[in-house]
Amino acid sequence: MTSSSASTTLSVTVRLFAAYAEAVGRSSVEISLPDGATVGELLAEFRRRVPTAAALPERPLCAVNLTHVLSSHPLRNNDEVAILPPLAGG
Amino acid sequence: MTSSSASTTLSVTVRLFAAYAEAVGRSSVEISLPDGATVGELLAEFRRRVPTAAALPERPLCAVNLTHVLSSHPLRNNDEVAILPPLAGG
Amino acid sequence: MAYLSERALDLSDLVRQVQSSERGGIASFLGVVRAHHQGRAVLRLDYSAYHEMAEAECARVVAEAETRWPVRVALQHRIGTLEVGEVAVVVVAAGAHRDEAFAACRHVIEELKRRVPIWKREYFADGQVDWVGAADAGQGPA
Amino acid sequence: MAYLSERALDLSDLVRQVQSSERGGIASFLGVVRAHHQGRAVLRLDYSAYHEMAEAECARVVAEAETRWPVRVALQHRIGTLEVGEVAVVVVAAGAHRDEAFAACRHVIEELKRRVPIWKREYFADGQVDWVGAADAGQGPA
Repeated sequence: MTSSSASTTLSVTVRLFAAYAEAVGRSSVEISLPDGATVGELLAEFRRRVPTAAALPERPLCAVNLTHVLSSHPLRNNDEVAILPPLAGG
Repeated sequence: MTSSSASTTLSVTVRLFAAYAEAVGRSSVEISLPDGATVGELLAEFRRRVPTAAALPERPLCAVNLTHVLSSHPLRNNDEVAILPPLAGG
Repeated sequence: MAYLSERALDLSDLVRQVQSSERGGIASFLGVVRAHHQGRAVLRLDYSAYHEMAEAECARVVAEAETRWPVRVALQHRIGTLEVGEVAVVVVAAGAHRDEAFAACRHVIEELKRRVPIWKREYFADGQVDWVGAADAGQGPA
Repeated sequence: MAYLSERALDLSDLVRQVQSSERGGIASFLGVVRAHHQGRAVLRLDYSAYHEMAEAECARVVAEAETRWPVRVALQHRIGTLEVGEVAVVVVAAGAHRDEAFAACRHVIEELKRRVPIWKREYFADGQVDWVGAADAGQGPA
């Protein structure tokens, strides 16, 4: 059976790196969301919960479970979501 | 004053390498030519003088004094003319 | 072998990993820390990474190149503090012929820059310390 | 330094010749003796050259690349007997950025193959010995 999106929740770990970890003052934050939430919805919730997240760009690069994703990507319980500063390898 | 091309001669050294030195059985031959002769004319004269040169292709790659040239290139006295097999460096 | 390394990179080591008597062409690329960035004198760099993802993404980039071209690819990126003139990244691609070796080598360095979560902090001679690319806000998921 | 060498080539040596803190991108190419040529098993190769012209032509190829792109180029070709798997040629091009390094490196290996008077004799496992390219008669001055 399927539940309505409001009746269940999922919990994800948000990880921050490099310039973003410095700007936000955190490297990891646990966030709970309604079931079926997307990465874009997580970013909005993250900004509500963590005031220093205002320093992040509107649409940062994101990864879920070590893979790049779009903001429409749906989240699952226990996902690791990374908010990535502009890449500068090489 | 200019001389007629038949009245003076120039002498060049023809060098052969790799497969061509083996085919002709020589690695160096001195050839005298009328003044103003070209590389193409040298090749014709070389074939008349050296019967084994018949093994060479009609239009081999040639160099004069360490530089690639066309068969129309005019020769000077003491030039070093190289007849080059297909290059295979690298 | 790990794609990220805290020790000095050795081009010959990576060449040996992919060199064989069936691979006649080996193309490689070294990225070196430059003394200047946008006109300012650089003293050194700090490279950091999202390690688990960087390893996974490097593996994907290498696997994709090895699928797209008949090559073997070796790749390493240095992490930690690098002095000016030191090697930050090495890519080696070996194939039967040079076309595929050059194409794969170029592809891997482009994809690494585009996809692998590595960051660098530049220490300038004037005392300033900047995250490279941090001023750009444009990039992100569509 | 001479462009032709009778000793084993060392990629790192050539990289050192062109590496600097102003050159952030170093592209290189190694040509390796393959175990097979047109389906036949190769035992070893003999490279020979018109030495004086090969040196002069290598110098011209390098100078042209360094004029066309903002790079420094190192180049060496081995002469003599090479076993399968050994390195026959090394090209290294170092520039501020990778575009010019890759372009110059590729250009130099193509021009070397096209212009530098070097020949190879292949010793096959079946006992045959062939001059590579000797069967082609087409090329020559127009």
